[in-house]
Formats: sequence, structure tokens, C-alpha cells
Amino acid sequence: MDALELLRLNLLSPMVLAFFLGMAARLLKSDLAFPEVLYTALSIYLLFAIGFKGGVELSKTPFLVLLLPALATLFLGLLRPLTGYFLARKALGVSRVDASALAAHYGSVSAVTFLAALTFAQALGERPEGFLPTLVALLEVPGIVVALLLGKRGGGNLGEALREVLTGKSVVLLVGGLLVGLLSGERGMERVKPFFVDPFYGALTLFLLDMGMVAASRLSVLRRVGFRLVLYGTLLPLLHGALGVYLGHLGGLSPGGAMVFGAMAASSSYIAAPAAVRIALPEANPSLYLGASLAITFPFNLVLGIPIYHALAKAIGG
Amino acid sequence: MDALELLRLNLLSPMVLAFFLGMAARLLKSDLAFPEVLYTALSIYLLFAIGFKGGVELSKTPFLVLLLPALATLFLGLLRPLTGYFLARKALGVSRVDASALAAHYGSVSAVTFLAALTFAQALGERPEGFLPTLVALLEVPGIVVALLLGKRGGGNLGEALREVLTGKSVVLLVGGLLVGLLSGERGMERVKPFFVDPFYGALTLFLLDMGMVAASRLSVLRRVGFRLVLYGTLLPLLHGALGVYLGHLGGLSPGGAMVFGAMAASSSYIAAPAAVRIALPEANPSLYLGASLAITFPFNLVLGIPIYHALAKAIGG
Amino acid sequence: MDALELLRLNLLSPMVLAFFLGMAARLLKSDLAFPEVLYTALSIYLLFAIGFKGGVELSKTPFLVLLLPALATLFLGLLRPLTGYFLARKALGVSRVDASALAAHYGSVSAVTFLAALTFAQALGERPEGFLPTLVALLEVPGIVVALLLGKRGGGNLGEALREVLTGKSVVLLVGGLLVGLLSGERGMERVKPFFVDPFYGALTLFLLDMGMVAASRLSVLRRVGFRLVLYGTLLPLLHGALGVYLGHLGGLSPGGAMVFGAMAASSSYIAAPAAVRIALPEANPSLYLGASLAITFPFNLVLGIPIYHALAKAIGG
Amino acid sequence: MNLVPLKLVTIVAESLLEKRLVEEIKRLGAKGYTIVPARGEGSRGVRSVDWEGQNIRLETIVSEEVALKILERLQEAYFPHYAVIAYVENVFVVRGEKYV
Amino acid sequence: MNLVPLKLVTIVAESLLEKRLVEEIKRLGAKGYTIVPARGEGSRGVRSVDWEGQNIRLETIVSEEVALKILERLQEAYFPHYAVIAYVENVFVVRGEKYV
Amino acid sequence: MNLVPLKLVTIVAESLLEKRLVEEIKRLGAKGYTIVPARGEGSRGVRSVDWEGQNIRLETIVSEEVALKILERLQEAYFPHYAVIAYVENVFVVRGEKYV
Ligand SMILES: Nc1ncnc2c1ncn2[C@@H]1O[C@H](COP(=O)(O)O)[C@@H](O)[C@H]1O
Ligand SMILES: Nc1ncnc2c1ncn2[C@@H]1O[C@H](COP(=O)(O)O)[C@@H](O)[C@H]1O
Ligand SMILES: Nc1ncnc2c1ncn2[C@@H]1O[C@H](COP(=O)(O)O)[C@@H](O)[C@H]1O
Ligand code: NA
Ligand code: NA
Ligand code: NA
Repeated sequence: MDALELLRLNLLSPMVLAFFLGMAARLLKSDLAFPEVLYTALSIYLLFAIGFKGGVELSKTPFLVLLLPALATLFLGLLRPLTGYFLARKALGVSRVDASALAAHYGSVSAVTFLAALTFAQALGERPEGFLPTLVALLEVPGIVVALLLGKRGGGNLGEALREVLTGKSVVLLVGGLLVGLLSGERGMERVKPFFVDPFYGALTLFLLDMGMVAASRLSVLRRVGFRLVLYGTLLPLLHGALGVYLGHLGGLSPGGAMVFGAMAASSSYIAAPAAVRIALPEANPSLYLGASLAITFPFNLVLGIPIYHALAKAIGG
Repeated sequence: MDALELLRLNLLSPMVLAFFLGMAARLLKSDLAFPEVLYTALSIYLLFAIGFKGGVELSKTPFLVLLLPALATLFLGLLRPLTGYFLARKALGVSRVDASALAAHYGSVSAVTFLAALTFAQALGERPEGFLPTLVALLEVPGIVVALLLGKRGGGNLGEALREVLTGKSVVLLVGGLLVGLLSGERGMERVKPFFVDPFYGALTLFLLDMGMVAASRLSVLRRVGFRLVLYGTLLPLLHGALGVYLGHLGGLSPGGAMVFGAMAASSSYIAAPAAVRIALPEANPSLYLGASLAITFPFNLVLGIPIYHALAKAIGG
Repeated sequence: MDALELLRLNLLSPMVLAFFLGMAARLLKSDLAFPEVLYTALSIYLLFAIGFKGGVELSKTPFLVLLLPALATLFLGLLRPLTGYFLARKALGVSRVDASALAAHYGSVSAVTFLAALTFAQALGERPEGFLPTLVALLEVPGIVVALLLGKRGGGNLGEALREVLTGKSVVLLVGGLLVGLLSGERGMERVKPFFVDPFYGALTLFLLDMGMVAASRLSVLRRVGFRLVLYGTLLPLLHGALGVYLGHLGGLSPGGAMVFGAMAASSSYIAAPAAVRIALPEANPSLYLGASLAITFPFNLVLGIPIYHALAKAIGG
Repeated sequence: MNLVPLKLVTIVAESLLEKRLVEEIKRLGAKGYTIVPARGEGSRGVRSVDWEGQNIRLETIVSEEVALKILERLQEAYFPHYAVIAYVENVFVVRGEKYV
Repeated sequence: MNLVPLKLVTIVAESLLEKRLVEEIKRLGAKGYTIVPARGEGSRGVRSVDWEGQNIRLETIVSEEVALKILERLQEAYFPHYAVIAYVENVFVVRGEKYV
Repeated sequence: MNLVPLKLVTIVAESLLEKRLVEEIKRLGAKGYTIVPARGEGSRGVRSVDWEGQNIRLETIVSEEVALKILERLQEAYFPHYAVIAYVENVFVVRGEKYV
């Protein structure tokens, strides 16, 4: 399948289309709005379900298979906030605090980007490793911590922010779901599959409809902050994504797995990181980090990034 | 299957029974209540799912097959508000504004009545055309516009009301879902079927439970406005329904399709129209139009109308 | 299968694990929280679905098969509040009003405990009778009434409280779902199975995650009220559970059915009873009855009770 | 501008009481009320989004006389056993004659 | 403490009006507002969680002059046909200069 | 009627601050509080139901002294960086002694 065909396939998936529909609804000033509770309910469902599926898979994975990818994940968790920070300082010329805020977002991970990549891989008939959700959980936290350390250098609410990240609902649901899946195994899976597995992509589609609305309401930032932020929000994921694909390959992942791993590395957080940054670095400008992460990097990865990481993975490993 | 058997079959479907359960709960003054958010979430789901399914079907429908039914729909969209208006003026003797408000409701369409008819047809083994949801979207808007024009004759907030209808959430979800379905086709359908298709009728059942509660809280209007409104709210749908069945048949629809088309034509709006009327014609009396549409016509169609339109369709086309 | 194996099987089900995850989240002071609306939506779904499934089964059950179990249920409904009351007076030494409040809780029933037992039985390959949900509905009300009578002895708001229980949402949904299932039968079931049956256990898992959080926030009561309440909250269910298993057996239930019947008898209410008690006996101490029912008896039954009732049922009937 | 000075009575109470409180204030002369769901903490501990029921915050604009009657009724019948707080303040109401 | 005496205008209205009311008050000089969803009952009957739309409770802190303009506009354009109630009271606002 | 004049402090703030604000006001002497979820707009733009977190509207009835302490603390630690607004008004509270 050639590049264009891949892109078309990705663009025409219900998920990506729903995202655009959400954007269109907001731009048309439709009164369509998801109640916040629906957003919360869907995200509880999605995060727990990812964790759970990962846990069930993990219960069948020998420890050794997991070792290298886990190390690669930790390495990325430490490296990515640093590249994010220095690129922000050099290329965007923002303050130390704003650079740290951006670093926290590009040091953490987006569960939805991960899912979109996973779906894409599966639609192409790839079989990404089942334990990848474990790595999502592993990648979520360290990047935020490193970035906050960069921002604070020994002051204030770092402890509180760290606790906030570790006990934050996305970590608790991902890791908790993972443990539930790990302990209940295939036997548990049988019972809850029609709820946590079969309807999953449909629920994700609805969620992306909402994400599209949210992203559109952040689009205005692009006009204000300008072109350099767009470059930042696309080149950084490409860099991280390529690194991720490569490390995934080195760590022994299948091409499909390496591609999803790359998408993880390329993604930026918009749930855990904003909350942590708002507490620990209140002086940072939310328009900057939310705009970059949500209105630039997320759609970029969703639409262009994922097929690119796929092509890379194929080129290296397939 | 004879008429009584049809009626019994319809009455004993989980959907219709759930509607009565909702009514009973309200009349018994039970504290059962659906949080508004649940209502909103279910309606987002139902509207998007109808649109999506329709879109996928549409992607397999040759344009020519659609042409005649679409023209018939537009014709009904223009005619129905006029019959609704004049019957209200003559038979009910209400003011111009109240007549326009009623016309807007009977000129638009009820997605839930449509769904109930579809379900009923499928339960009888009919195979209504897959593109019918497209027609629902087409029928929703023009009737409201015509009715508001009747009510305003050149004043006030008509533009705002029109924009409100066109970008209203029901149109955006229906048409948006349709586009998503159209573009992602069977391949998209495969992924999200266990969310948007399989559990659909169950979700509709829950929704009708809520609708029953809402309708019951409108029942009191019957006592106040009296018998003539009941006649209005049953004869008008019968007229529109018969016309719809006939036009559907002329337009080349199967008997099952003509019956569902008739039910669409017979239905009255209670989501898009009330919002538009409240903005454009605030002087109109909400008890009148909500009572007629929700407490009379909706249950009438649900219980009696649908089997009647079915019998008509069989008589004409089967 | 020996006792330990049973316990392990029960502990490692996704439902029980999710309950513990909820507790852990609260004890770790995670910001994970279910919006109240999600709780309400899940409980509407679960209650209606239990009732519906029960109704469909009932439509296939000859009346005579039901007679003895129904009588046994009524008997338990009258007896259990009395044992609950006297044990509270003698062993806990609480006031008449507090004893009545406890009696109302242990005289009514927990739909979730019932479901957990049912799931457990099915996971073991048992085939509990399909009409058991009917008995849940039957057991819910009388115990509360008897207990309130004990508490009031001729004063105040008893009528209001009784009406509140009978038209309370749990009774309306259970009984209403039952009627809908009974009337629409297998034919209705076919249409809504992918919504009300297949995803049921997954929804229950999510619900138990929330229950775990609620129960954990009630744990502090244990420290305050001390050891005697723990004894009350475990011995009373054991007594009621053993009685239930025995009566179920006498009433002609299969071993699986007798075990579920025992779990029903052993369970204590935390939806219908608290609401009724708060209205009719406002002087009663909520910490006492909520703590006992929710933080002691519910987890006890979930974790230890259910395997014990199973062992009992096997010993007597298997 | 036709602004009438009236009393705004605010009651925060456990949501279970909603139906009864609404009946009481109407019986005592209130012509309307507005309710928002709330959570809170007071002498009876945290009352949050848990299923045991959150709070409601009920507001009603009434004459001074009705305000006093409402507060008295609350003090007598609700304060002893339920989680309730109530206060009153002065407001100026558009078309205030509607509400007395 | 730098506390500025200002007017707090509270409007309870059917939620359908939200967009328009927000535009109106901003046009008349309000620098901000806070909205909570509400339900209620008044001369037009119960307005509750039913889908026909509940109420909103909108608060805005403004100068006396803006307060009067807002109330007048409401009286003229909204009271006749919509479910609306509005009242004003005195509050003391931290950093109040921001809001005038 | 036993009505005690007290201060009602209302704080509208981004919901992320809830836990911290509750701790602060309790530390400064508040005996209770009531919170409702809200949305709004101010100098920092619209804060609505989007997932980035809406606002909360927190009310607490306190003595004048505690009221001032709370407002000072807000001005010092929260106004510079967070979306916060706070105001105080006079209310008359049933059984007001409970709240001081
Ligand atoms: N000082 C206070 N300020 C504001 N709200 C309060 C205060 N005290 C209590 N409340 C509210 O009133 C409810 C009942 O209070 P209590 O009966 O003291 O537990 C609490 O859950 C709060 O929502
Ligand atoms: N006396 C009142 N006190 C508090 N809120 C009121 C009062 N009267 C009306 N309301 C609110 O204003 C809305 C519209 O009132 P109305 O136009 O009188 O139906 C109602 O739904 C209530 O939420
Ligand atoms: N003038 C005002 N009146 C009422 N609420 C306001 C006002 N200004 C700001 N707010 C509320 O306070 C929040 C934070 O305001 P700000 O820090 O100015 O963005 C807003 O989101 C509004 O909910
Ligand atoms: Na109290
Ligand atoms: Na009005
Ligand atoms: Na601020």
C-alpha cells in the first residue's frame, strides 16, 4: 500500500472523520455540545478499557519480552522533556517556565493518539504487541516530573504536583485497569468483552467528536502565537516519533508495534500534563501549551503522523 | 398478519412498553428521573448512529434511486407546514403565531418516530431502504423555515432562528453522521458496528422510557386545551402519513420503505422545532405546541399510527 | 473445586477487583471520581436490565414453580428486619430508632450483591433459575416497611416513607423492567440483547469501581463504631444467608439458585433503605447504617459471603 | 426602573428534602424558587457527589413576612435532624410585585 | 484589603436564552459573568431537567450604571415573553476595579 | 427568629483549585462551605464545560474577621496566576452561632 493510500485510509476512518465533524460543528457555531459528564464518562471508560486489555495481554507475556521495550520507554520519558524544553527555549524563545510547561506536555503521552495508532495498525492487519498499554502507563509520568523539575529548580509545589500526577485519574485508571486485567486474565476478559472490547472503537469515535470541538475552540491560538509554534508542534513529534519507531524496533517490537510505539513517543499529553502544570507552574501561559498540544500536535499526529510512523516502521523493520 | 396482531406486536415491543413505563412512573409520582445529561448523551448517540448507518447505506445507493424519494421529501417539507397552519387556524381557531408554531412542529420530523417505524418494519421482516435516514435529515429543516415565515411575515429574528435550525445539534449530528458513514463506508462500519448498530435498539428503549416521563408531564395540557387539540394531533398525522405512504410508493420505495416514509411524514418534531419556535416566535404558547406534538401525536404514532401506515403501505404496494 | 479455589476465583473476577481498585483510588486520595450522573445512569441501566431479563425468563416459567420461592421470599422479608432489629438492640445496644434503621437495611436487599452472586454462579457453570430477579423485587419492599413500623410505632411520616419505597426508582425500574420483559418476551429480547444483556457484566464492573470509592469513604466509620458493628455486619448476613440457602433449597431451587437466593437474603440495602430511613427516621444516625451496610456487609458478601453461600448450597443440595 | 426591595432566602439542604422543602415554601407563600445542585461540608461532614445524595441550594424571593415564616419552619422542623443551612439577604427585584 | 462596592445582578432565565443574554450584558458593559445550570418554578410553571430546557442562573458583577441598563433591557425585551427573573444586590469585591 | 448577621464570601475560581481553596478557607476559620459547578467568562476568556476544567462557585458563611482573612489570602496567593473572583456580602443566618 503506498503512502497516499495509507493517508486516505487513515483520513476516512470514522474516528478521524468524527474529529473533523467536531471541529466543523464548532466552527459553524453549532449548539452541539457534549456535557462535561459525557466527556468524563467516556474517558473513564476508554482509559480503564485500554488498561484492562493491556493487562489481559500482559498476563500472557513473558517478562523478558517486556524488558527492553520498558527500558526504551523510560529512556524516552527522560529524554523527551529535555528536547521539548530546549527546542522551546531556542526556537520559540519563551521563558523558562513556559518552556517547562511545554516540556511536560511533550514529555508525557496522549492515550487517544496511542489508540488511534493502534486502530490504524489493526485495520492494516498488523498485530501490535498486546502489552503496549503497559508502556503508555509507564511513559505518562516521568516526562511530567522531569519537566516540572526543570521549571521549578527547587521551589514550591513540586511534591503536590507529583502526587497529583501519580494519583491522577488517568494513571489510576490505566494502571488500575491493567492490574484488573492482569489478575483476572482471559477468564475475566470473556465476561466483560462485550462491554470493554467490542464497542470500544465506537466509543472512541464519539470521544473524538468531542475532542474535535475542544481542539477547534483552541484554534484561535494559532493566529496569535504564529507560525513558529506550528513548526514546534509538528517537528517535535516527528523527531520523537522517528526515535520511538527506531527504539521500538531495537527493543524487539514487530513493525506494527514499533509504529504504535513511535506514535506514543510522538504524542503530547492534554489530560495529565495540563492539570499538573496548572498546579505546579501557574505562571505558565495555558494558551501556549494547550494550543500547541491540542490544536497542533494532536490533529497532526492523528492525520499525518500516524501514517508517517507506519511508513517509517515498515522501512526499518518490515 | 391481521390488523390486531400487528397492533399487538407493536404494543408489546420493548420500546413501546418502555414508553408506557415512563408514563406510569410519572403518573405514580415516582422519583425516577433521567438526569438531563443522560437524555443528551442518548440523543447524541441515537442521532449520530442513525446518520452514520444511513451514510454507510447511502455509499452503496446509486444516485438515481435516491432522486425521486428526495423530491417527495422536499415536497412534503413544503406542504406539511401549510396543512398544519391552516388546520390550526380553521379547526383550532388559534392565533396566527400559535398556528405557525404548530406548523413548525408538524412540518418538521421526529427521529424517534422514524426509528420506531424502522424497527417495526424490520421486526416484520421488511427491508426498508437504507438511505431513509438521509431523508429524515432532508425533512427536518424546510418545514420549520416555512412555518416561521408564515409566523413572522417579515419581522424579527427569523435569520437567527434559521441559523439555529441549520446548525442545531440534531441537524449537525444527523448530517454529520451521514457524511462520516458515507466517507468511511463498510470498512468503517465494521469497526464501530458493535457500538453504533448492535446496541442501538436497547439504547432507544431507554430513551423512550425517558420520553414517556416527559410526555406524561405534558398530559395535563389535554385537559386544558381539550378535545379539538386531540383531533388535530391525530388527524393531521393520519393525513400526512397517508400522503407519505402514497408518495413513498410513487417514489419507488418498497412497501416497508413506504411505510417508514409515511411515519416520517406523519411525525411531528419535539427537539428542533421547539427550540427554533421559542427563539423566533416567543409569543406562541409552548403548552399548545409541546402538548400536541409530545403528548398527543408522538404516542399516537408510536402506538396506532405505525401499524396503520404499515397496513396502508401493504394495501397500496404489497 | 475446593473452598480456596472458589475464593480465588471470586476475588479475581473483574467485578471484585474493580471494587478494590475503587477503594484503593479513594485511599490513595486519587482525584478519580465518578460524576453522580454516571452513577445514576449505570444504576438505571442495571436495574432495568435485571428486571427485563427476569421478566423474559418469567414469561417462560410456570406459575407453580414460582409459588414456593415467592412465599419463602415474603417470609424472609418479614423475618429479616426482626432479626436485624433485635440483634442491633441486644448486641450493639443502640437506640430503638437506630435499631429500626439498621433493620430496614438488613430487611431489604442489594441488587448488586444479587448480581455478583449470579455472575459467580454462572462462572461456575451453574444455572440459577431465571425468575430470581422477580424475587429481588419482592424482597426489596416488605423488610423496609416492617422496620419502619418498628421504629415509628404509630407516628409521623410512615405513609410518606412507604409511598417513597414503593414508587422509589429502584422498585419502579426493577418491576417495570420485569413487566416489559414479561410482555415482550423472547421476541423483544432478541432486539435489545446486545444492549441489556451482552455488555451487562462490563457495566457492572464499572459500577463496582464506583461502589468501591463510596465504600472506602465510609470506612472511617469502622474506627469510630468499632468491632461490634463489624461483627453485626458479618454475622447477620451469615445467618440470613444460611437461612436463605436452606429455604431456597426447600422451595425447590437448584443449588445455583439456592446459593443466589442465599446471597439475596444475606445482602443489605444501600439504595432504597437509606432514602426511606432518612425520610421516616431522621433521628437515626446515618454513619451507623450506611457504614454497616456499605463498608462492612457489602464487601463481606462480595468477597467471602458469596463463596460461603455457594459451599453451603453445594453441601445441602448438590 | 421599577425595583422592589424584597428578601432572598437561600437554603442549602440535603437533596432528599427537595420535594418537601418546595411544598413547605409554597404553602408558606413563596411564588417561585430556583434550585441548583450543590455539594458542601458543614457540621455533618462532607456531602459530595456520592450516591447518598448531594445537597441542593434553593433560593426564593419573598416578602419579609414570608421569609420569616420559612426560616421559622426550617428551624423547627428541619434543623434538628437534617443537614440544612439557611440565610436571608436584601435584594432589589425587577417587577417585584409578581413575587409577593 | 481593597474592597470595592459594586452591584451583583442575578438573572434566572430559560437556558435557551443563554447566548443572547450573554451578548446583551457584554454589550451593555459587563466585563464578565458566571453561569450555573438551575431548575425552578414560577408563574410559568415548573422548569426542570426535562429536555425542553432547564434554567440558567447568571451572575454578573457590574457598576450601578451597567446594572440598571441590564435590568432595563431585560424588562423591555425579555420579561414579556420569556421565563425570566432578575434582581440586584450590593457586594464588596476584591480588586473590584477590574470589573467596571 | 434567631438571625445572626454574618458575611457570605463567594469565590468563583477554576475548578482545579477546589481542593486547595477548601483547605485554605478551613484553615482560616470557615466552618463549612457550599460549592456548585459553574462556567463563566472574565479577563482570562471563556471557561466553559470543556475538559480543561470549568469553574466552581464556592460560598462560605463566616465572621467578618475570617472573611477578611480569606479575601487577603486569595488576593495574595491566587489572584496573580489563576482565574479567580471573590466578593463578600451581608447575610442574616438562622442559628448563625454555628458558623463562627
Ligand atoms: N459556613 C457555611 N457556609 C456555607 N455553607 C455551609 C456552611 N455550613 C454548612 N453549609 C452547607 O450546609 C450543608 C449542611 O450543613 P450541616 O448541617 O452543618 O452539615 C453543608 O453540606 C454545606 O453545603
Ligand atoms: N420568587 C422566586 N424566587 C426565586 N426564583 C424564582 C421566583 N420566581 C421565579 N423564579 C425563577 O425564575 C424562573 C422564571 O420564572 P417565571 O417567568 O415566573 O416562570 C423560574 O423557573 C424560577 O427558576
Ligand atoms: N464581572 C464578573 N461577574 C461575574 N463573574 C465574573 C466576572 N468576572 C469574572 N467572573 C468569573 O470569574 C472567573 C475568572 O475570572 P477572570 O480571572 O477574570 O478570568 C470567570 O470565568 C467568571 O466565572
Ligand atoms: Na443541620
Ligand atoms: Na417571566
Ligand atoms: Na483572575
